[in-house]
Amino acid sequence: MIDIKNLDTYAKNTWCPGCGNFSILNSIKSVISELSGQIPIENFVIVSGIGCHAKIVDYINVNSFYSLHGRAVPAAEGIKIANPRLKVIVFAGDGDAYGEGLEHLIFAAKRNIDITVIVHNNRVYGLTVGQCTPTSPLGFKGKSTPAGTVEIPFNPLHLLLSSGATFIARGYTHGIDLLKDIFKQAVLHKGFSIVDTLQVCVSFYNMYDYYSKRVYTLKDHNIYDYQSALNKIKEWDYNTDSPISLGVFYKKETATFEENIVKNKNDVSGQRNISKIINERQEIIKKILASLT
Amino acid sequence: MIDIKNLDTYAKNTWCPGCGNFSILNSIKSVISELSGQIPIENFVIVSGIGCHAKIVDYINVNSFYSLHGRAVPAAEGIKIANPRLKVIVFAGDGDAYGEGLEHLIFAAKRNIDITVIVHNNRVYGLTVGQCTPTSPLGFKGKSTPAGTVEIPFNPLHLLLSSGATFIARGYTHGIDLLKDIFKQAVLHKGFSIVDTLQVCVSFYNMYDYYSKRVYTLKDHNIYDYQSALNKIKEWDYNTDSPISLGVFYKKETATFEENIVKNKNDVSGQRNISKIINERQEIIKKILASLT
Amino acid sequence: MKEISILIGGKAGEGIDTSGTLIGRILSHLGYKIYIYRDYPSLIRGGHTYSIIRACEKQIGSHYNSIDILLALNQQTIDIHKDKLKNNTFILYNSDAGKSEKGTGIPIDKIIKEENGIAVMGNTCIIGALCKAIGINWDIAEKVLKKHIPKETELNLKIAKHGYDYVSQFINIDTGSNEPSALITGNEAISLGLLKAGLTTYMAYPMTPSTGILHFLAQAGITDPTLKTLQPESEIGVILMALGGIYAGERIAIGTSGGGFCLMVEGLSFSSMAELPIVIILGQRTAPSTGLPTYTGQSDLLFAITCGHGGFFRFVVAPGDANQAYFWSALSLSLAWKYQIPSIIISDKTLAEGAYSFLPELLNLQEKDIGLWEKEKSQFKRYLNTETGLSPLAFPGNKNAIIKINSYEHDEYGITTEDPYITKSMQEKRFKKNKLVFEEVEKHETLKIYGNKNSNEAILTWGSNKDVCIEAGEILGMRVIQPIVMSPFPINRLNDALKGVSKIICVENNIDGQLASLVKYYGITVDRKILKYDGRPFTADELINKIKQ
Amino acid sequence: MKEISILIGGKAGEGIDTSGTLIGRILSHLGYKIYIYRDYPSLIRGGHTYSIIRACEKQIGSHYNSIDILLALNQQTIDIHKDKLKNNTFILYNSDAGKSEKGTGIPIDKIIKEENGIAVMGNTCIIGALCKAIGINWDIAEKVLKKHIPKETELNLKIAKHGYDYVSQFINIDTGSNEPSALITGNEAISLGLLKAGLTTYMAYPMTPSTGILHFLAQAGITDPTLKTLQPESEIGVILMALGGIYAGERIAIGTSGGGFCLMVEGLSFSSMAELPIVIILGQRTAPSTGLPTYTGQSDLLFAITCGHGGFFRFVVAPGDANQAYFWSALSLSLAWKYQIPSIIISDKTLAEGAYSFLPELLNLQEKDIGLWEKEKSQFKRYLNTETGLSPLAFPGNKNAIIKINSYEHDEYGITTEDPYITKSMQEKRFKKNKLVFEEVEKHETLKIYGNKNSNEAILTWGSNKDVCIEAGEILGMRVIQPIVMSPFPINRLNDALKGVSKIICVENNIDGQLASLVKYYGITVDRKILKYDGRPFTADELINKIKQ
Ligand SMILES: Cc1ncc(C[n+]2csc(CCOP(=O)(O)OP(=O)(O)O)c2C)c(N)n1
Ligand SMILES: Cc1ncc(C[n+]2csc(CCOP(=O)(O)OP(=O)(O)O)c2C)c(N)n1
Ligand code: SF4
Ligand code: SF4
Ligand SMILES: [Mg+2]
Ligand SMILES: [Mg+2]
Repeated sequence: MIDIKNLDTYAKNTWCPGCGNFSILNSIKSVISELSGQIPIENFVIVSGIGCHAKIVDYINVNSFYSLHGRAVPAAEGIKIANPRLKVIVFAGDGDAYGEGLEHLIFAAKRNIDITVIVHNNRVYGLTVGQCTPTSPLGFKGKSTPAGTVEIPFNPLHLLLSSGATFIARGYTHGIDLLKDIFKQAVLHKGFSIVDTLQVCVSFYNMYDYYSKRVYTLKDHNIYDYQSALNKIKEWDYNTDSPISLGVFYKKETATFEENIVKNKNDVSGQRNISKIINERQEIIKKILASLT
Repeated sequence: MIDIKNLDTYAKNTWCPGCGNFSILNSIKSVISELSGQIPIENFVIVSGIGCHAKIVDYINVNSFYSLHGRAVPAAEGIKIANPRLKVIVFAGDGDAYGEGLEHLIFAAKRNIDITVIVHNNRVYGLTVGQCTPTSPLGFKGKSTPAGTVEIPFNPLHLLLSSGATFIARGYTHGIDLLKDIFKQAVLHKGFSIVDTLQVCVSFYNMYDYYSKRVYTLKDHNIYDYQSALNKIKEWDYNTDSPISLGVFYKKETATFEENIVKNKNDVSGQRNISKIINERQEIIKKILASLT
Repeated sequence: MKEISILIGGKAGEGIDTSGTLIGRILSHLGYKIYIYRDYPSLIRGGHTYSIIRACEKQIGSHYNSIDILLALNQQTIDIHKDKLKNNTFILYNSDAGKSEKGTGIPIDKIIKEENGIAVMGNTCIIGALCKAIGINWDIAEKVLKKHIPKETELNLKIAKHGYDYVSQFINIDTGSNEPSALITGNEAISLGLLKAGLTTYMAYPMTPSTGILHFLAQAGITDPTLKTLQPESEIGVILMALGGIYAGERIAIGTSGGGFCLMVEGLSFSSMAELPIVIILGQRTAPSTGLPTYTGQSDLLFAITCGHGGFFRFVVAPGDANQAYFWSALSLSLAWKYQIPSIIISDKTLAEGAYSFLPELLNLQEKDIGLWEKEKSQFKRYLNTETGLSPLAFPGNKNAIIKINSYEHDEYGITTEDPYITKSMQEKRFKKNKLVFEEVEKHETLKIYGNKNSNEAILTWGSNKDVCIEAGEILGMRVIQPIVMSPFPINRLNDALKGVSKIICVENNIDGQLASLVKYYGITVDRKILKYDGRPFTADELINKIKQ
Repeated sequence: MKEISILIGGKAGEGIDTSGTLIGRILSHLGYKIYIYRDYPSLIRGGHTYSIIRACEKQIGSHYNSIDILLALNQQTIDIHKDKLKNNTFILYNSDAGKSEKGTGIPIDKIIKEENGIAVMGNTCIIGALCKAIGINWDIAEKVLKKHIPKETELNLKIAKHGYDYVSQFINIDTGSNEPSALITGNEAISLGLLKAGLTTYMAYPMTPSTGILHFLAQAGITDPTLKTLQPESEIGVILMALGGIYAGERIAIGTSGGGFCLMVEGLSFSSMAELPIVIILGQRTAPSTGLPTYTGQSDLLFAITCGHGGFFRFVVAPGDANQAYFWSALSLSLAWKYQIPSIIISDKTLAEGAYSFLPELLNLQEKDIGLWEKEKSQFKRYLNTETGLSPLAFPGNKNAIIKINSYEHDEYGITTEDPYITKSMQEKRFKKNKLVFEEVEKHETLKIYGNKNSNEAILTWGSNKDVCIEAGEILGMRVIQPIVMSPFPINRLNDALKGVSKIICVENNIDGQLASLVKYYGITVDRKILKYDGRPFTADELINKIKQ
């Protein structure tokens, strides 16, 4: 097991004091540390988009892929397909994953590829200083909508449920034990897992009071039952006031994409003998050419 | 009212004989013809992506916008926002709208912008000669997946329901009266409407027998009830065998995006006096500059 | 004292940016021309951010590394900017947050507390102190602060006055001879130019350094009845929605930076094929990829000129300051519509977010030039192949026209074709516009010459580097040449401008010398390239030294 | 007869394409070198489609407008190709579906019925007839048809024989002197080159004319245990998944055409910043925008060389036939990995879907050149700034390395930086590769000279136009120059190749003369451009006439 302190890097943390991202960082570090007993630390890969959230990859000393805005998910899929032994965790923003890159997210869920996506859902574009996102409530006054938005947010968990995601949860950046527990379950889930994390952005959309009054932890909920999951997911629509449940909504166990794609479990990228492949290809090409003569 | 014959163009039709697209063409032509009594024909705009389906815009003699693969929906949104008086109908492919351009589709639904999207869902890439799409069933053997796909299709109607679409229907290219009726309702719906149309591709995925055995028309179904809509939508998952219901699943009446965006109903693009705007801007700019001095 | 450079620095999120602008406005009211350089990292709070406010008798757009006054809100500011101090640089600092051997400390935190203010008002305090130190009348400071601090105005004024009274005068700044003028950023200038030319919708997905345009126009839209702003789901959504709107007759511009621009290129190629007049603002920053998102760069020029499949024509302009940004943005929108072509306005972080004293040039835009279809003439054909290649315009909703737009090759009516003869003639139709636009823009100053026009040494530069090159050129007695239009390139003008020049030094903010490449294509070889690609613009002293080397 | 051109035409969906290939294979077994040009519209059934099969003693890659034999499966074919007939052109046609004054009619529909065949077997019938008409032994025809018609082989053979017996011999084709060789398309050659260099995954979203690579490799993957193919949700998905996979050590190429390539440009810029070796196949077609999707073009050259924000280096190669496509595709993948750079392979519809006689060149790929990290050396730094600029490679899962990839500017370890000094040195590190790769590829024939090497008139061309220019050059006694590598451009080689040349004619399939522009940048001005931009490649007779004019 890796000591959590060894997961730090020398990068200076540049999040605002009080930002919810710190909880996500601390939670995931302890999850990685705990899991490093059973999963070799070199098999962890963390992937991020671009935004405040994305800086997290600079702050954790494991393999990382700091991708493009909206594009963390396909990058993570590529990594997982190349080497299914890797444990791939994506950190995405709400602008990032639910806006610019929504399509990729839905397809990753559809494929049930075994990656974990943690969305830092602060319901605002943080790094570009405060515009509305797909989960900002109706009437949100951001810098690009000074008179308030006219769009109703969508419920990302509902969308992902209908896309085929096999693990769906919601976290909150206040209450780190629950967050850790959810992250751990998500990371250990075999298949596509998503944790929509209500992350408080103290600078542009401080919902601390709002959330703290409404959140509660799911209890006596059958996570294997689709309809119960749907009902619980629909309880809060990200727009109107209602109780906000935290925890795991849904879980299903089924074959993953990479299992079906990778032909030979021992043929994983990065451990291949390319020279050997090149040699063998000589024969293969000869055969193909013969068939085309 | 425009005679349906006047809706023809001189373009030579290049669909395969027997292609389901003909039914869509004929249905929509009669709908446009019928509606032209109440909606001026010059206010119709048809928009398409790229694919076999998309050729339809060449075959109907009304305003049209032959867009890019996957991008018909945002183009249609731009048209509607510019001039809310226009009746905008999108023809999209399943590769087009559910693959390359899925994100736009979900956002258009979320915004409840008043456009109609008719998806020619042949569950195959037709024009690029037969690859799998997001609605091809598991194991589909196309040219890019000769050993069969490993992805379960998603249910596009379920996705759109959870995105906020306010009119959801399914059509089938055999049985033109029903198709016409559905199209007409969709076009008249105030808000975002989608018609997933099971369109038979005789060349690459002929599902005629399969569908014809399973389809039935929705009856005694309360289209205003979300849960009933959901249940009916989930009846067939586009993968396993089950009855396939046709008709309108869901309808909801609520404010549309363009209503909220357009400030002045009489200030519609294309009928503006730009010289006047330019003149008025002189004053506006002066005021802004004074405030910045 | 007839010129002054002031640096104000502190933590991000402490209002350094606003304070810099306030100082600029005060000096503007004193009769100076202003330029402000802003430097901030990609984070929201903490980290070090600063502005350099330079005031001068003449119009300027560049700054020096060495400064006259340092306003330090924290210790970091004192430490980081040591290299910028001259012997006689005067330092004013918050003695509650830092220590300095030289200069005057002000117990800002204490003052704020005394006055019952909040932390961010430390800025107002130090501005007050600055005014006193350089000998500005309290009346002027009060007037400007009153106008530009809308919230807690009285309290702020009290704190400013407290700062004013706390320090003693150090130098005496003269009154300048200019009328006070607006102080605006390049982004604001672009916005105003577009508004002037009849923009009715602006769409963007936020991206530094162009986001300011979205914010500014969203704000302007609250009171302007003919202006909408939209923030779609992605840059692809942006350009496609825009093209749809343009088809329907809406005048639309869209803005982004390199990464977002990449995503728009497919739509750009479409706009050329479909002859839809789109205007794109490309705000450059340090690249490739995410690069240094809040720092400057000029590495997208060749990309902008050649991007998109199909080798099609587009108008590309790279203004160098707020005045040029205003003029050419207006013209870009106007030309796009007249010729039904895409226009690209290239800016960069230095221009986009730097602030300039602004006096708009007169602009006579001729709306009658737009080729609106007159129904009497004939049956409407969207792609009528006329002698000039320009087709008539009409918009859906027009009783007498059916308007068919197409991304495939098409006939005059807009129906798809694969016919070789039609293809050939349509390609030629679109290609002709290159020459037409070339002739049209020749009427304007597509290229500018500054500095010593008789020198046989020339600095060749573009975009926001224009002003720092003028500064260097004037001091070193060199000619300075700035092409503004990049496509169609004003090669004749450049050849004229180079008459008598025996040595060309090309100054750019990139590693590969993109303007040098562009002119090389036209047969002009530069003798030396001075390139900077660390995200920071040249300072005048730095550039002068480099040229002298 | 030592050379023959055969046109076979009919409706799309009737198997014209396959039949053309069968004819080519038969002639290949007769000892000829083959080239096949395919022409089809963007539709699935109906419409007119045809192939021209040219067989020749020498290696070829172009066709003539005039043909020796016309095989017409329907009336349209007889009507449309009138302009291609010579006095002695022999016509074989389906007399059940068309009428012709000249030639021999075959009641194909009747024959099919008699033999209990299905409509599509009409092709086999006319192929049989062709063999007889030009004097090919039934044995040869039978052998080839048996091998290449896997379904209903016996029935097809019967029908072919029926056709064979129905007609009488018209001319006598000689036996050629070449060993039968594989007949493959440019797409197949690219695929084989990539396989040869160790490709382990291919990803694409379908787009003409590159889709053939996806189909071919998907098929190959069924039996090749180390080859995966994937079809993600979009081109953006394609390039980002590919970059993820490459980071994890997978050798990946991706393929598309102009519109899809546009969508990949943001990822391309990322690949340069992150130093991830991606290989992209850009199959050109008539553009801008959707254009003529099944017709050819060469209008993406400048775009490929300059695209992406940041002005970064990439390797760009434009092979001219199947042999070059094989060789340079292999090398592209190899170089990408050795130098950790993006590589772009430009093809065009003519090359991609045309078929060529293929004899693979020997390729010695040195895997040891890939800079895999040896853990003994030091702590792993993904962006270690070495003297050459090349950093060591390691992949996640490696116990001794933490591998951090970053789209932001970063330090050696891969952590984000905004520091000006690090930024500068990292920009320089990446920029250096340009020179390194230039030196490396100099070892290979980056530019080829054909035709009369002593002529003072040169045809300058690129891509699939190479062969038609050789044809013209040989006939007109001119020098023919083909740069294959486009970036880094082999300017020294070109200068050498142009020694003694007083007139340069540039031949391209675009409207703006993109190779002419590229060489102009290097100081070479072409004297004349022969440009074609109607979607069709030059035929040899057409080009010769144009040059003579
Ligand atoms: C293609 C592209 N478009 C836009 C941007 C600019 N951009 C950087 S961060 C960001 C918003 C981030 O918002 P979100 O994903 O919610 O992350 P947060 O900062 O809130 O954590 C944007 C729009 C970009 N980097 N790339
Ligand atoms: C960006 C882009 N990628 C790929 C293509 C190539 N393409 C043209 S049509 C098509 C598939 C069409 O399938 P679908 O949308 O289902 O329409 P259908 O032909 O089945 O009606 C593709 C991939 C393109 N034109 N543009
Ligand atoms: S802006 Fe918001 S999300 Fe970003 S670091 Fe600050 S508090 Fe956190
Ligand atoms: S390929 Fe399929 S979808 Fe396309 S025209 Fe033919 S039958 Fe219709
Ligand atoms: Mg966010
Ligand atoms: Mg389809």
